[in-house]
Amino acid sequence: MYVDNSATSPLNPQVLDAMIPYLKEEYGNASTLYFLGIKAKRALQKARHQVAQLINAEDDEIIFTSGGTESDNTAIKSIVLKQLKHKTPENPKNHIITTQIEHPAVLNTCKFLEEYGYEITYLPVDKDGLINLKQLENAINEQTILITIMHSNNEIGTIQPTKQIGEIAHKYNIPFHSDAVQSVGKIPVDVKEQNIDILSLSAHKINGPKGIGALYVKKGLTLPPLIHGGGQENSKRSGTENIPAIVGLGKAAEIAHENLEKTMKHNQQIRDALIEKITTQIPDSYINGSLKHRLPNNVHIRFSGIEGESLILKLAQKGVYAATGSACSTHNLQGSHVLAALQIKPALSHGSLRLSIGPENRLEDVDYIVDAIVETVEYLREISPLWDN
Amino acid sequence: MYVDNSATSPLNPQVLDAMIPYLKEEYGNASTLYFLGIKAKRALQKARHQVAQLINAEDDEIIFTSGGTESDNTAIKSIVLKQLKHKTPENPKNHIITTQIEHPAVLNTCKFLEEYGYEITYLPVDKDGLINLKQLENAINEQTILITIMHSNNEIGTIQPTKQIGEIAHKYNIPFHSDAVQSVGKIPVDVKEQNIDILSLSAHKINGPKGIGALYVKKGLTLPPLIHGGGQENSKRSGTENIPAIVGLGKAAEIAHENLEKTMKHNQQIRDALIEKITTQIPDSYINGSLKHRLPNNVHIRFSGIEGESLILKLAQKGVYAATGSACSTHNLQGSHVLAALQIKPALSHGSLRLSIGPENRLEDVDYIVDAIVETVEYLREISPLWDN
Amino acid sequence: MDYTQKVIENYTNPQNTGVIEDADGEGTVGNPVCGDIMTIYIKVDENENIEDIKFSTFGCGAAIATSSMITQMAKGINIDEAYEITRNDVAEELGGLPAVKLHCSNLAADALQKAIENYKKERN
Ligand SMILES: Cc1ncc(COP(=O)(O)O)c(C=O)c1O
Ligand SMILES: Cc1ncc(COP(=O)(O)O)c(C=O)c1O
Ligand code: FES
Ligand code: FES
Repeated sequence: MYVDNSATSPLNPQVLDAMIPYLKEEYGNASTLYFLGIKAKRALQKARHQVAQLINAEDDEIIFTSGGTESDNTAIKSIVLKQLKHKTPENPKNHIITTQIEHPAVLNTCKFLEEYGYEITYLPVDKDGLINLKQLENAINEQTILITIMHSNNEIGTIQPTKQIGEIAHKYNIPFHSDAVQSVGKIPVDVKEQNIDILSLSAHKINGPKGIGALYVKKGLTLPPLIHGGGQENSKRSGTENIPAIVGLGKAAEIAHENLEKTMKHNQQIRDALIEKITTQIPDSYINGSLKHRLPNNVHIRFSGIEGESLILKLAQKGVYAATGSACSTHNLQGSHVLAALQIKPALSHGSLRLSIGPENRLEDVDYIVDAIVETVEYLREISPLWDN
Repeated sequence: MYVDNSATSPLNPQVLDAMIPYLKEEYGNASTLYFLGIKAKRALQKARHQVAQLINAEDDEIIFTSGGTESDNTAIKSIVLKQLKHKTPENPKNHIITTQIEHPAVLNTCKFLEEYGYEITYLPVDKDGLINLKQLENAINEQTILITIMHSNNEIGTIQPTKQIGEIAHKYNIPFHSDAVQSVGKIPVDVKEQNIDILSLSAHKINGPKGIGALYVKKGLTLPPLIHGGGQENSKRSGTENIPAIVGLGKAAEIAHENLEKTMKHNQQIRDALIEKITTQIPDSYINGSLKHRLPNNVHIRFSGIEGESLILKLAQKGVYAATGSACSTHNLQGSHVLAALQIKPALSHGSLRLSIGPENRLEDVDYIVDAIVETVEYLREISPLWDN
Repeated sequence: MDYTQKVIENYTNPQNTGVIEDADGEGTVGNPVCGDIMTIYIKVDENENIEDIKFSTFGCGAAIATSSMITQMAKGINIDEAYEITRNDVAEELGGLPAVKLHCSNLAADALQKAIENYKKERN
């Protein structure tokens, strides 16, 4: 039972079917003149439209990238490069506002910029994981060139008030970038209504292929590219177009768009059942992050007295595949920066479990999953010096 | 008959077979703890080894990227970022040496840097398309931070003397980057013997998948990443690993490595037959670029009195798929910068044709291709005002 | 490197878990970075051999595996010999540990040494 869909999600067989012709006979380079190239170009256009529809953008506002990470990097670094040309000693144009709970793709890009003299405001969040709009507005100054705040969080699933964030940004004429990698296909994402100027998304989180994503850039906002070359993507992102993957992203976007209502209901039913059963059956278990402003497919629970990795490994033995915090955090041993921002002590945050639901999960599986978790937590607490049996 | 393998090449069915499990059941994120993640990590290691073998590198000198363009951008921009920290008013560390005939991925990255105060030396080439080593050495100054010279040219197939270039670079302690996208799998590429510090390659030019490539960075040379995030690729290139494509690149590299001798012979036979027959059957036809220092799979011919696009489209009608100049140059209407560097007049360079051979081409097909070209050139010359029939 | 088969066996099915209520020695170590904590309990016979040993651990797979491994290595041997067991010995016995875990969760040898020191102090 795979409940780690926020880390990556299985490719929808319909999506693979759509890709296969482009992996086989339709191998043309979209830049070439003859029919293979023309077919590739048409496939590209169709996919661009499918992605645009999903977030209520225009087709030519979509740039294909190699994934969410590249999209986030492009958004931030392109703004920086653009402003470099306008900077003066009096106006260094070197301030960016973000939050403490961003994905590493945003956070580490910001940290990198700090090494080169940029000032970053990392907004704190409240115990629910939400930023404070007053604090955001207060953080803005004359040198602020970008506000980058994620649409929803990849660990605890908290949804930020993008509409209001965008309003504040626009009051001060600052572009607003939102990393919507976890939101797209899970909740309504509408760049117009939610006042988003730049948005990142990634295919492999919505049952599309890995290695492909998109960046939405609002018409009128021209940004220098992060990757220069042959002039593909209207010179906004060069490199031979990855047609099979682009077709896959398009198809995944189309499916996600068509099924959004259904998906939300499906996910929420399972989520609520999991939360209800786990918290009632396991003493000293607590939900991390807002219950109200939360992705319908995210369950994030901490259990006192135990540690996350051993929990995950034991659960995997029982056939339940889940995550501790973010998929990325296994690269480093520090506790989750998101839970730290929620003021949860390291010893407690380490006992956290993320279940992220996908279309393949079924309501009938909830009891099996809950039983596996209950047994495992009980076992680990038995051998834990921090738990009073 | 597809003779446009330098633009992009069909996926080898064996490569697709190797990828399919990772497009289906093995969808794990390499960062996760349970078995799906472990399998992904193993696949990653294997592919890294396969790629390293192809260019005589160590496994941990290989960084996976989204393609040749990203590899080129990373090589150049990372050196720039690294040197930014060492720059002083007296030592701006702002000089890069390249050639006039690079791929746009290198050329446009350099032009972009010029906007930000970088000085670029674009070395000329002789009528064969080769740089002059004396000129290279003379161009080096105290501020030179990088020499980036392609291994072989994507239009005319000319192979540069990388070994000697590397010797000169190292004499002055300057890193040497080489864009080997067209060389890898076609001729021996050996980073150690050829004195290369940083090298770009791309899968879709060697019958691997699109959207994946690699950057070789010599051990000991640490470069800041172009794309920051979750710390994948040993923190040198973040982003969820594109396992299916990486597996595909690995397999394509393995096949290319095993068959190199055979491939070279196969390509050269076809190339030489094409050149011989075309130049003897068509008056006023000339080979562009060195015959001696040339990729075995490249034929590049110009015909006076005709224009390339009409040639390509007519040939396509006869089932012969070829290119005029570089695949990328169809994005802009300017004549080829490579042929311009060879001092070929625009009117002449426009009548150029590139045939690039792949494993699917057969010696028996040469006559069909030649006949199609002869007929087409004759027809176009008949209706050309520039040709005296 | 990934977890070895030996590591996996030891966290899947750890040996000697639990508490010895009337222990002769007890040692607890913790790592401040992420809060791993492990306690080792020993029971020592008249020849100063370790006749029983148990552990409780709050920590990752590696933390549990190293705890389990050291209890097996120390059981039945003399306390002076047991005192000489190093973190490296434990890691080696497990067929190696991932680099990031080597210095972090490999605390069992320290906990055992503390337990032995505690035993000696109590006895004096
Ligand atoms: C919120 C968020 N942003 C960015 C990313 C990075 O996307 P990708 O894996 O496509 O590079 C992820 C997933 O890892 C994510 O969850
Ligand atoms: C010499 C050379 N460098 C770089 C590239 C770019 O590689 P990619 O298409 O993988 O981005 C190409 C091909 O287009 C090339 O021929
Ligand atoms: S629990 Fe953190 S390293 Fe073991
Ligand atoms: S001690 Fe826990 S991370 Fe190392």
